[in-house]
Parts: sequence; C-alpha cells; structure tokens
Amino acid sequence: MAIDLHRFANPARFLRITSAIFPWAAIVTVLLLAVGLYLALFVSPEDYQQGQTVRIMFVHVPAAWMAMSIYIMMAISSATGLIWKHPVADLSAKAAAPIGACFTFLALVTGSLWGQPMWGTYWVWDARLTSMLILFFLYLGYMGIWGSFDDQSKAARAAAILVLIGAINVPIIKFSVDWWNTLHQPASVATMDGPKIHSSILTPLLVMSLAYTSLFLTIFIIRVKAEILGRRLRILRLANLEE
Amino acid sequence: MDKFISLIARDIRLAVRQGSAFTMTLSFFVVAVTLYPLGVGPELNILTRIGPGVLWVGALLSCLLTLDRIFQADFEDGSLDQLMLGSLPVEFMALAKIIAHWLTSVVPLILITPILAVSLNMPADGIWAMMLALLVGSPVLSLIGAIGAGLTVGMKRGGVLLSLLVLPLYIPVLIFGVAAVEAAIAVLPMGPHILLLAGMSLGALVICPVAAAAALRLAVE
Amino acid sequence: MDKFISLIARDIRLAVRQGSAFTMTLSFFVVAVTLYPLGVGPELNILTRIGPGVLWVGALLSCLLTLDRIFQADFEDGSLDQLMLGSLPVEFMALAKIIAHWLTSVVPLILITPILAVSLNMPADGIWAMMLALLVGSPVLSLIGAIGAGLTVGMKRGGVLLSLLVLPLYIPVLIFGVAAVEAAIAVLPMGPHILLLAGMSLGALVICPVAAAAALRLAVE
Amino acid sequence: MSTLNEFLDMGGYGAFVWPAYGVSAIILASLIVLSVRHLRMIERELKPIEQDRKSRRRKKTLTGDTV
Amino acid sequence: MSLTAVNLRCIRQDRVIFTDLGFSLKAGEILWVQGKNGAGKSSLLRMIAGLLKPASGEIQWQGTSVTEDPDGYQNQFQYIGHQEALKPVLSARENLQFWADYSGNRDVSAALTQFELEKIADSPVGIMSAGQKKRTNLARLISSPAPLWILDEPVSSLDTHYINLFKQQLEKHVAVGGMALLATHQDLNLAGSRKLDLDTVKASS
Amino acid sequence: MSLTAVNLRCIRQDRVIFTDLGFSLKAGEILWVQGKNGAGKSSLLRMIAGLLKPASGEIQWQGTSVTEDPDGYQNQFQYIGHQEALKPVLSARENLQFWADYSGNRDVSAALTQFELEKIADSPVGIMSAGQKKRTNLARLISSPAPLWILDEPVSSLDTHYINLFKQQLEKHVAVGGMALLATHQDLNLAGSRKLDLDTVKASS
Ligand code: HEM
Ligand SMILES: Nc1ncnc2c1ncn2[C@@H]1O[C@H](COP(=O)(O)OP(=O)(O)OP(=O)(O)O)[C@@H](O)[C@H]1O
Ligand SMILES: Nc1ncnc2c1ncn2[C@@H]1O[C@H](COP(=O)(O)OP(=O)(O)OP(=O)(O)O)[C@@H](O)[C@H]1O
Ligand SMILES: [Mg+2]
Ligand SMILES: [Mg+2]
Repeated sequence: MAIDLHRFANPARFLRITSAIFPWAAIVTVLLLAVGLYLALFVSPEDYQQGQTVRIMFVHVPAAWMAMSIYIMMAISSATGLIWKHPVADLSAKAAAPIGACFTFLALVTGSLWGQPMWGTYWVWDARLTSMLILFFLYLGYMGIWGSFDDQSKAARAAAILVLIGAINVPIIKFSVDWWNTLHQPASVATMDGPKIHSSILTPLLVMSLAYTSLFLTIFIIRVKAEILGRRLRILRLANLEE
Repeated sequence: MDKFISLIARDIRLAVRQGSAFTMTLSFFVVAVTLYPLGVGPELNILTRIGPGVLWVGALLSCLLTLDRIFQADFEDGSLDQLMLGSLPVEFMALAKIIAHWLTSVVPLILITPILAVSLNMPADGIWAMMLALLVGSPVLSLIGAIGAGLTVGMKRGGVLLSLLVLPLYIPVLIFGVAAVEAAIAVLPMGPHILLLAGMSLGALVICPVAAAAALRLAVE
Repeated sequence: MDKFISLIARDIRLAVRQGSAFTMTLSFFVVAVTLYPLGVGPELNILTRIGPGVLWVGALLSCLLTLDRIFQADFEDGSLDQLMLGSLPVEFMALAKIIAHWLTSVVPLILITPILAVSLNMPADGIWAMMLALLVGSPVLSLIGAIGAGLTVGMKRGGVLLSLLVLPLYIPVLIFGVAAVEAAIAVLPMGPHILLLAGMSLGALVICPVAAAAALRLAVE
Repeated sequence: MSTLNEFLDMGGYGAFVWPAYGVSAIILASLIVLSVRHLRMIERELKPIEQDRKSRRRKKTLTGDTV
Repeated sequence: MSLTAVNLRCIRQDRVIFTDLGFSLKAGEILWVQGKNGAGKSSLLRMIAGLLKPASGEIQWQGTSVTEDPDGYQNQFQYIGHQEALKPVLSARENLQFWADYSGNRDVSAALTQFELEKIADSPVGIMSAGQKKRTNLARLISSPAPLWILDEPVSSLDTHYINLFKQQLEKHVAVGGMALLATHQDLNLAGSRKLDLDTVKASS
Repeated sequence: MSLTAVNLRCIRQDRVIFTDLGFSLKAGEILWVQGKNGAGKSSLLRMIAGLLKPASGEIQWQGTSVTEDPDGYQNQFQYIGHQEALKPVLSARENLQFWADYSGNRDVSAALTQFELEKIADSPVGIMSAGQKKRTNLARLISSPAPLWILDEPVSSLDTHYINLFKQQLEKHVAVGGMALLATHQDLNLAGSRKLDLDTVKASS
C-alpha cells in the first residue's frame, strides 16, 4: 500500500505551494473587501435612474461573474483530469463546486432583490435568469454525482462528463441578453469595445470583483487541502484494514 | 417503544450520513416546480393562479421519487428480513420507517416551499396556508406511499408501477390541499379543508401501516 | 450497419414482449397530465392557457421515468458488457439503444397527446403544432437522457440523481416546444421555434452518443 | 444621526439593498466556516493514523524489513 | 428444547423445490443442510425463520406449531442470511449496536472481541472487505444471543483462520445446549453434526 | 498467437486488489485463475477483456499492447462473465441468435446441439433453471467462436454431467490451438492447465 501514496506525491508539493500562497490570499481578500465595500457603500454616487439600488450591483455582478468563471475553471480542470489522469485536477474541480454554487445562489438572490425595485417583481422567466438557474442546477447535479459514487476515481470521471456537457450553458448565460430580448441589462463592462459605464461605478465594481476572486482563492485552498487529506485518510484507513 | 425510537433514529442517522439524499430530493422539487413557470410562461397573474397546484404537484412528484428509499435499501442488504424478525410488530416497524421517511424526505420540502412560492409570486398569506396545508396533509403522502413502496420493493424497475399505484391515491390530498391554499388566498376560511386533510392523515395513519406490513410480508418471501 | 439494426430490432422486440412497459409509461403520462386540471381547477380559459406547458412537462417527466430502461436492464444481466465488447463502436451501440428508446417510450406519448390535448381543450391547430413540436423536439429527450442514464446506471438509487442531472438540460426544449405551440395557437408563425428544436436535436445527436459512451465505459468497470 | 438613517434608508430602497449585502455576507461567511471546520475534522482524524504509520515504519526499519 | 419440521413443501414460481421434507433438531445438535445451487437450502432456512410460508407442512417449536403461538418462537432464534444486514455508512460498532438495541440487548464489545474486530470496529463498513463484513455480521450471534442459530452460508468469503474461529464459536454454542441449522457448500466437518441432503430429498419425492 | 500480461495492478475503490501481476498464455494452453472471494479473479478477467482499465501495467496480444491496436485484439476473444447475458422473455435460440448476429456470425443450431439444448431451445429463458441458463450462455462460445476464451465461474450451478460436457468442449478448443483463461472455485483438474493463484500474488507484493 506504500504504492498508493505515490499517486499523492505531487499533491504533497501542491499542498506546500498552496499553503505558501494561503496567508497572502487571505490578507489580500480582507483588504480588497474593506476598500471595495467602502467605495461601494459610501463613495460611489447613486444612479440617476436606478437610485440607491445601483449599490446592489456591487455584490450582484461580481457574484454572477464568479459563478460563470468558476464553472469554466471546473470544466478546464475536469478536462485535464480526464486526459492526464491527474488526481489533483479532479479534486480541485470537486473543491470548487460548492463555492461556485454559493456564488450562483448569491447572483440569483441579489438579482431578485434588485429585480423587485427595478422590474417590479422578484423573478421573471427570461433567458438570462433561467440559464443562470440552470447553472445552479448543474452545480447541484455535479455535487450529487460526487456524492453518489463510492468509487472516487469513477465519480471523478462521471462528474467530469457532466461538467463538460453543461459547459454549453455558460455562453448561453453570457449572450442570452443579446440573443433574446430580456428585461436584463446587456453587458456594459465586459464588452468588445471596452467598458461603457462611468468610472465612479466601474472602480468599486472591479475592486469588488477582485475581492471576490481572491476570496474564492482563499476558500478554494482550504477545500482542496481538505479534499486531498480526506482522500489520503481514506487510503490509509483501507491500508490499515488490509493488515 | 424504545425499539421504535431506535429504528427511527437509525433511519434519520443514515439519511444524514448519506447526506446527498436530502439535497437531491430538494433539488428535484425545485427543478420540478420551476419547470412549470417555464412551461406556462412568465405572466404573473397566471403564475399566482396556478401556484398552489404547481407546488402541490411538485411536492407529490418529489415525494414519489423518494418512496423507494423507505424499504428498498433495507430489502437489498437483507436488513428488512432482520427487521421483520425482530420483536417489534411489523406494523410498528413499518410505521417507524414511514415516520423517518416523512421527517427526512418530506419536511425538507415543506421548509423550502416559501422560497419557491415567492418565485411563483404567491401572496404572503397564501404561503402560510401552503405550509400549513403541507404540514397537515403531507403525512398522507408518506403513509400511502409506503404501501406502494412495500408492494414494489424488490422489483427490478418498479418505479413506473409505483407511481401508478400511488399517484391516484394522492389525488384527494392534492385537491383539498390546493383548495385550502386558494381559500386562504381568496381570504376565505380554509379551516374545513385543513380539517379534511387532518382527517385523511389520521385515517391513513390507521390503515396504511397495516397494509404496508402485509405488503412487506409478501416481499421477503 | 446490420449489427446496428439488429440491436435496435432486439430492443424493440424486448419492449413488445414485456408489453407492460408501453402501458405503464402511457398511463403515467395520462395521470401526470390529469393531475394539473385537478390542481389548478377546471376553468377552461386557464386550462387552454397552460395546456401546452402541462403537456410538455408531462412528456418530460414520463420520459424521465423511462430513461433507466435504456441501459439498466442490460447492465444488470451483463448484456452491457457483451455489447461493449462487440465490434460495433460503443458510440453507435449507445445511439442504437437511444433510437430504440425513442421509438418505444417516446413515440407512444406523441401518439396519445391529441386525446389529452382535447381534454385540456386545446384548439385544433394547437394540437397539430403540439405533435409536430414533440416529433421534432423529443429526440433530444432520449439523447440527453441517455447521458444521465449512462452516468447513473448501476447506482442503487440513481433515480433522483438522474432527474437532477437531466431535467435542467431539458429546459430549453421545454421552453421552445411550448413557445412553438403557443405561437401556433396565437396564429403566429411557429417556424423559427420548430427550427430551433430541430437544431437542438441535431446538436444532441452529435454530442450525446459520445458522452453516453464515455459514461458507459466507466459504468462497466 | 439623520445621516445614518438616510444611509440605512438607501433612498427608500434599504429593504432591498441591505438584504442583498446581508445574504452575501451570511452565505460567504458560513461557507468559510464550514470549509474550515471540515478541514479541521479531517486533520483531526488523520493525525493518529499518520503517527501510527510512522511509528510502525520505524519499527519495521529497525527490524530491517522494508515497506 | 426442540425444533421439528413436518412434511415441508416449498414451491417457488410454480416450481416444486422440495416436498415431504422433515427433520428434528434437539438441544446440542447441529444440522448441516446440503444441496447444489437451487436445491432450496436458503428457501428452507427462510421457512424455518418464518420468512417464507411453507406450501404445506408445519414447523414445531417445543412440539407446538409456530403458527399457533408465534410469540413462543419469537426471539428463540437468530437468522443470518447470505447477505450482510449492515449499512455501509455506519461503523461496525454502530451497526451491531443498532441490532442489539433492536433485539433488546445492550453490550456489543464482547461480540466484537470474539470475532477479532476491535481494530476495525470504528471504520465504516462500506470500505471493509467481504470477509470483514461477514465477520461483523456473524458477531450478531454473540451480541444478540438466541438458542437456535439459522445460518445461510456463514463461512463464504472467510479464510481458514476465521472459519476455525467461527467453528469454535459454533461448538461453544452447542456445547452449552444451543442448536444450529446451517447451509454451506463446503464441509466444515463439525463434531456431531447431522446431514440433510436436499438433492436426495428431491430425488426421493 | 499469444496473450501476455505485464505488471498489472488493480485498484478498486482506492484498495489495491492485486499488483505486479504478470502471466503469459500461448496457443493450446489453459490458465486457471484461483483465489478466495474478493481476491480479484473477476476483476482480472474483466481487465483482460478490456472492460476494466489496469491502474498500471499492460496487456499484450501477439506481443503488441492492446491499447495500441485495439482492433487487432477485437473479436479475438469471447468473454463470459458470471452473469448470464440472456433476456428472460426471449427463447434460448433467440438470445443466441441475437448475440451471433451482433458478433457477425450466423448459425446457432450447432451450438445448441453441442450443449444439449435443442429440446428446450424454444422455451423462454425466464422459466429455465440456473443450470440451463448457464449452458445457454456457454453455448455462445460455439455460436460465436474466438481463439481466446475468458470464462468467469463457467461451471457454477452446473451438475457433474454438464461439467464434463463443458470440459470436453474446452479441451477440444485448446486441442485445435485455442486458449482459455478461466476462474473457478472448484478444481476441474484439466489436462495441461497452469495455475495462477491470486492470494499468493497479493501476499508477495
Ligand atoms: C435573479 C435575477 C438576475 C440574475 C440571475 C442575473 C444574472 C446576471 C449575470 C449572469 C450577469 C453577468 C453577465 C455577464 O457577465 O455578461 C449579470 C450582470 C449584470 N446584471 Fe444581473 N441578474 C439578475 C437580475 C438583475 C437585475 C434585476 C438587474 C438590474 C436591474 C441586473 C443588472 C445587472 C447588471 C448591470 C449586470 C452587469 C452587466 C455587465 O456590465 O456586463 N441584474 N446578471
Ligand atoms: N425470491 C424468489 N422468488 C422466486 N423463486 C426463487 C426466489 N429465490 C429463489 N428462488 C428459486 O428457488 C429455488 C431454490 O432457491 P434457493 O436460493 O433456496 O437455492 P439454494 O439451495 O439456496 O441455492 P444456493 O446454493 O445458490 O444458495 C431456485 O430454483 C430459485 O430459482
Ligand atoms: N464494481 C466494483 N466496484 C468497486 N469495487 C469492486 C467492484 N467489483 C468488485 N469490487 C471489489 O474488488 C475486489 C475484487 O472483486 P472480484 O469480484 O474481482 O473478486 P473475485 O475474486 O471475483 O471474488 P469472487 O470469488 O466472489 O468472484 C473485491 O474486494 C470487491 O469488493
Ligand atoms: Mg442459498
Ligand atoms: Mg468473481
């Protein structure tokens, strides 16, 4: 069973690297969040048409962006896991999923909270919102698969297949506003011809996005570590049983 | 009696350990409910109008999909044999498992209902009525379901048959459950409907464990 | 190629011999659809309004319940191993079984839709649109469903997971399927929606067998 | 004081803005807490097993046979 | 203390598995049920355990039919089928503890030691090998004791060491006046065990 | 014609079942895979059949790795698992006919006669006894012939007469230059069969 641990040789290195990054990630997160929230709540002016509700944007949009980018990240690492059979790739996708699900949920909730004042309802069944909801379900299904296999390496491959199929959904989310006429705002920041909104709003938005990103990194490191150690724990338990 | 309790406790613990059980039922409920607005389109007044029906049918269907959990696992690993041989009468054994199922599979649905109700923009008092009606009526779902589960346990692909057996029996609950909520929304007294649901629950509580036990005796042969 | 055909023929023959398969799916469809009128009450205008949605959702759910037929039986009796070892590429093997599933489980639904549609008093042209939309869109249900079925084959209680995996991916079909019918009812052109459905079917036809094959490869390990 | 009220009022939209921030805070905070607790739990379970292995390996090397 | 089976007949899916089968078992005796696959060993054991109703004939405990006073028979036996009635997500200890509670007993540690399970008692059953599962299941015989043991394939997937361990337990049990009915494919050559060969029974019928 | 396995390792649910397992099999040879339950017999056979990917090591047909040219290995072997791949609602003949079509062969009547199935060939498999099912499944070896036979528990639930019948078929097969890899619990004492004991393999690792 000494053999088994070889598969986790590089995880050991991986763990060293991540735990080196970890404190910095944590600090950066705190700082960015402080600055971002200050800008968002106190500095940025109220929007001429949306009034104070525009402040919801600073938690809504970054969450939405994270939701999508985390999914893409999962798709990529799952693909690598499938092709190069690297356990850490699968485990990192697994570790990212709950975080992505949370951000998706936040995008949905904050969005609805924004919808009530802006559209007069918490929810409409338009393309953007629906496809976002589907993304949420995809996250749930992904976690469901991991939960349902007792053979971890099988679970990894099964989950990878699902993520890759579901990846079709991301571009739909992104461009739904352009393809179908929806209530929802069209892209105004991440567009071909640069941002279209005033810096007084753009700056806090970007700061918050960075804050969310580094927050993701922080939590991600914790979870990956947990996953790797958990897998190791499993193997050692089995090894003890063998004797 | 403490055997009764220990059985319930064990089933709950199993559900908690497996974890995925909860989340998956909930997510199916959410998905199934969200399908309708997608189907019938976004107009709010329509949604309000069909809201109660959609939620109840959603609850029915998700409960349906969890029914096989009541006995199937225990049947497959032979635990059911042991449970039947224990000194606890089979009827009470079945009842214990039904209660555990209700607590682990149905109650979560009730708890998440408000959120879905909002997204179907149901008025506040409607939401309360919905939860009350579910609370009083849903035990029938587990109880009747247990009979179907007992009859189909051990069948290779009993799923469709199970739903055929059970769904028709669910219809009364559906009708009065919806009636109660709509009464509340229309600010009419919903007492009678609730009482009817309670009555059904009590009736089922008496009959179903016996029937389920009989079904189980066949199943283990 | 003749292997491809012989596999489809064999699955169809099995479905015919078992018989009950058809009837049960159909009856579930009927029950599921009739639950709604019960849920939302008999007003005709409402029914007409929600008719297409209810029918589509009913079709989705009944198709969902039949998905485990695609691979489960063959997995349990070891036939799947043999099918994978045959000289027919696994992707085509999967495709053959998907086609068989569509013919045996989905087409019957399409055929009885008119009756149900009438009972939901849907106008005549709406009914035709409904059948056309189903005909063009339903292959996606079998195709996507096969991926879920492949991923959950051999799981003890994969049912809920299966639905959780598959239903979200069904949503686009649902949306455009309903849109087509409503367009037809509102005497608007339904061409674009139908085309979109056809497009989805083609896309799924390319992707799904490959994904399903991948899923099966790890299922038989 | 009034400024604080104004601030909390968010031009009449406080009922939407603050929940938005509140939910975000709660969800993310609890996500962190849960993740950390999960990690701690695993580390706790892993520690004894690791030490057990180490000691055994030492014994084995003493008796000169290899893993 | 005695168990008697009179003219039992077993019909499965309209096929007669065995008929006119009778035997009796007294305190301190072991009856070894033999027969090739499908001969009806498991079916017979399930009948004795009361899980399967005989198509005809009756089973008597202390001379009175068990259908007449079930409660007298209740708790007099411990049935161990060829599946392990264990939950993968619970540890061996938790599993045994539940069954002990359920049959009104308390202490399981003794059972764990007797089947050499202490080391792995707290790891989930799900990751155990077939043999370890089997032993955990057999430990129920100790943690919820009963005069009559009904054992279906008790030693399948046990290696020789544990087979002997099990034999000791079994002999101890009968030595103190217990009795056992077991179906195995392999011969355990137990001291003072009688044989019941279902193939011959079938032939004779 | 030769099959070679080099340093195969099998990992199931993070548990190493066996490792560094190697053997080679030439025309006219039989390899008998032994080991107690859970030793990995079925797993090994599934690996050789290509259903289960080895965690490491490789399988070679005619000296070239089967992962490099799968098509060369394709159709060179016939795998018979311990489940019968038969549909209860179809008759024995129909079942065999389908598998023959599927593997590009035609005639099944020869196979039916060889395993003495003509009498029951047209009754649905569902009502057959375990042994009859097993024989119908084995008949696939004749109706879709292949040089390498991979057999998992081929004789379980066969009685002596049919075990001998099967042995004749097997010996005929190797006599004409076929080869076979079989896992059974009971010793068939076949002429010129080599042994591979998985328990020892595991121990040695
Ligand atoms: C539950 C409801 C909502 C959901 C699921 C949702 C989802 C999203 C998503 C996925 C994005 C990222 C789009 C991209 O990166 O291109 C986004 C961005 C955005 N959302 Fe929402 N949204 C919702 C409600 C709202 C509401 C009510 C408003 C305002 C009235 C709003 C305003 C915006 C704005 C301004 C952006 C930034 C667009 C850009 O600059 O790229 N959203 N939303
Ligand atoms: N649940 C069941 N329903 C219908 N028939 C059954 C059932 N279980 C077993 N049978 C049939 O009853 C007969 C006897 O089965 P049984 O399991 O008692 O044999 P056995 O002697 O235990 O075989 P084995 O040695 O494989 O354990 C078999 O022909 C089998 O097909
Ligand atoms: N599908 C599977 N997934 C995960 N683990 C499995 C699977 N099948 C078997 N195993 C495990 O792999 C190990 C070897 O199983 P295998 O069936 O190869 O043993 P075997 O030698 O065939 O046993 P038997 O004599 O009972 O046939 C066992 O410990 C088993 O728990
Ligand atoms: Mg048996
Ligand atoms: Mg085997």
